[in-house]
Amino acid sequence: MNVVHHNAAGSGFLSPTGVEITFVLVGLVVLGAALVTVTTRQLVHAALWLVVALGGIAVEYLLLTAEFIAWVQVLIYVGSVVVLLLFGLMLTKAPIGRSPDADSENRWVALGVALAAAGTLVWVVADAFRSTWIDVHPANGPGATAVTGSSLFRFWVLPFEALSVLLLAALVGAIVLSRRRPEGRDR
Amino acid sequence: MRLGADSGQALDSLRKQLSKDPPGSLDTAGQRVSEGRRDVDYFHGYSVVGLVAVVGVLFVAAALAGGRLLRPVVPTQEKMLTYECGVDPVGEGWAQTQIRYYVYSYLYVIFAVDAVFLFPWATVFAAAGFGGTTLAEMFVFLGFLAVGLLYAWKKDVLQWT
Amino acid sequence: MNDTLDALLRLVAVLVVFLVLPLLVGQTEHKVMAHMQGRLGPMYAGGFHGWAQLVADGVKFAQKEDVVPADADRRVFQLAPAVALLPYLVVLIAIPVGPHGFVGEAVDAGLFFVLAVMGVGVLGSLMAGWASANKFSLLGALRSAAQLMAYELPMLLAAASVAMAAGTLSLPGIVGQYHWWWTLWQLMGGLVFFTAGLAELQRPPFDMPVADSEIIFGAYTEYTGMRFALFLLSEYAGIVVLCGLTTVLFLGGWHGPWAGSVGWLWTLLKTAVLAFVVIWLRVSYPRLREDQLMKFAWTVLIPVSLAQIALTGVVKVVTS
Amino acid sequence: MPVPGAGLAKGLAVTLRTMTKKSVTDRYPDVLPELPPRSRGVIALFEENCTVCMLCARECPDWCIYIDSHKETVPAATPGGRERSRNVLDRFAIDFSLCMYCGICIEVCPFDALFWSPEFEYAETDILDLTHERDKLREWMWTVPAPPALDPAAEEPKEVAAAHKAAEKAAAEPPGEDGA
Repeated sequence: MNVVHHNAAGSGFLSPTGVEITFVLVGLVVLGAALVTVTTRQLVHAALWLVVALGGIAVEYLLLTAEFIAWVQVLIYVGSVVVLLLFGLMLTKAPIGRSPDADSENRWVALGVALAAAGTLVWVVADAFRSTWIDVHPANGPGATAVTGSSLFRFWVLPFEALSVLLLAALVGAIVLSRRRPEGRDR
Repeated sequence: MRLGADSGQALDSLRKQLSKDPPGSLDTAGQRVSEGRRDVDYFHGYSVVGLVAVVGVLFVAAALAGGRLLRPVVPTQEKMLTYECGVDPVGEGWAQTQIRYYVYSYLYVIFAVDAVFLFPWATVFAAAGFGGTTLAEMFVFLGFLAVGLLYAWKKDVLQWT
Repeated sequence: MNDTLDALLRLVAVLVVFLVLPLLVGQTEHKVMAHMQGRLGPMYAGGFHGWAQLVADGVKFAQKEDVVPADADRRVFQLAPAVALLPYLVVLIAIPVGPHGFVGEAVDAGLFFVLAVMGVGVLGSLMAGWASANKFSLLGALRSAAQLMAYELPMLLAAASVAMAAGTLSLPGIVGQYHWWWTLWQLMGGLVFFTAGLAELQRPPFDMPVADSEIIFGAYTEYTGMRFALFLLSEYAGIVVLCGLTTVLFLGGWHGPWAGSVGWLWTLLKTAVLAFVVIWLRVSYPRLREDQLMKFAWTVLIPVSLAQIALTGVVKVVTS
Repeated sequence: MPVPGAGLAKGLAVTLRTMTKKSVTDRYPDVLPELPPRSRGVIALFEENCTVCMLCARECPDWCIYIDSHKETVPAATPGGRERSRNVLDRFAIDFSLCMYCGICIEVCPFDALFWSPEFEYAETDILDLTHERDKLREWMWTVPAPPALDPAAEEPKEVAAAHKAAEKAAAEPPGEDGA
């Protein structure tokens, strides 16, 4: 591969503006998929649209050169959380076609909560990074795996260890909740 | 949320140290690749990956379109019936799942989150300035999860019957 | 425009590999399986020892009617084969074949990329099973999803062990760092990775999701014609990807005598040997029971892979 | 003490060994199979021997043999003699969709009109076509092999033994008495 003539500002397949355009387009797709997710009356379709939304977010991460996080997104969210969700749906009755009882008639409340949550998130992020300039060049930028690892194990060890306790608690909780009762439950 | 100034600086120096010997950027000839080129390579690389996905979609579409030209379309009542070993289907095509499937996938989600942390760790733990301590940290982390696995084992969650 | 041409060539190469190698594996399976059972296998299609059997099968599949059951969720049903197939194609691009950039595209977080994308395939089975509106399909889909999840974990852990040894996630980088004694050092991890990969592909002896004597053909029961062929193709492409990955991670990829000039041949050769082993295992062992399968993943493979990680970590810190 | 995994290795060894051996497949349409003697392929009719005694049709457990015939009178062979009647075969058919290849018809035939032919390629696309008429049954007659040679240690067939005995007896008696 002979790409010597390239410099940082040169054009690959995606020029820097190309990256930005793609980012916006993918963002729109994510938004659309998310809207369909919450409005569709077919439960499993909602889960599948969620896959599109989550996958789109992974692409956004990629475009922000957060390579590692992007694939974490795919592995954890698309590959397992959605499957967990689908399992959950199939545990209950998830019919093919519309579920008439999927609408709890709390649309407006839900919309309000969603807007509030989105507003809070945007405000928090905007406030936190107001003047911080993050270099998104992939060459050992903050998104590269090695850099993620080194900052994690240099500065964020305690939260990391606390996370293991959290995961353990979640595990134990799930087992306790799902275990068969030793007696009773006979009908 | 905000990175402390000192940690940001430390990160910077770390980045410089890593960029001196970026583990992934060495090809066998030992050539070092410049940062600018890596920049372009990153987007170039992932656009090729994206294009592969597009090519795949095109391939599937072409295969199905080709099939459409070749195949007959003769739907009959019996053909469209759900297959149930030759007899008419009984009830709906829906069967209640067992809760243990759910528990297994739950276990997986938890352990996958754990496994994900192994990867950034794997790339740095042997580097200068990490070593034994980082190894111990990871073992503590894995230890907690091993306890969880042992608990699940003990509670017969991993047993089917 | 040199660059565009280069990328285009790579795309074509990946697609060709994706279409040809699975066919080769499939034909080898026909023949090897037959001879291991004292049979001859296909002998007619194409003349010489039935070499074109799978081509003939493909032509047959293309001519078959595409039946979508009346009760099925049409859209999801039709989309599922693509979801099952595409991850393997995308993954194929990151597997290095030879030294000096002989790879579809060197992705920096290659190992992680490969594992993450391969995990998406599970959605294909789930979609197929659910959308078929068939009890057996749904059961098969649940089985395959549970199985994929149970075995993805040991795979991740074993792969992490290699990443630890090499100190990088880039697949060419890992092969570049390889020394022959790694195969011994990572032996446990390698076995776990390969076994878990077999289970992910739902190959015998881990084929409960398609156990014909129990649930017909699992999630793929209702599929016909081209869509069914795509599911089959995804299985064989999966074999190629799994064997390629195992070669790259545990057997040293292109390393071997004259690696500089014929490195790619070594990769292909090792991959082919592993593919043979996949077929061999299929012929030799009966299917496990569903509960044995889950138990095996959680109580054998995961502890073993954790032990491998501990071993790798200690050895690496001691030697570095 | 059993080594863990020994069974697994054994399984692999068995399949690998089988792979290196010659396969046992008969390549049938290309290479015709070597049938053992007295193979029961299909039943052939040598109709010159048939007297329409109907024994075969009556003994057939499946009733799969159809025979039609009529009587003919044969003029007296000698002047003043009696006219004789004779059975003439009109139809002889075997429905091979019913036949269970028991061979009873062949056993009971008193005049050796039915034979086992080793021919087995008589598949048809319609079950009705499996009822084969006398011309087809006669064609198969030419595929009937000669009876296999006797085992060297076997007894002589009865008729041969009787003939031998008679010959010996004739040889033992003095020739002079013969003429008297």
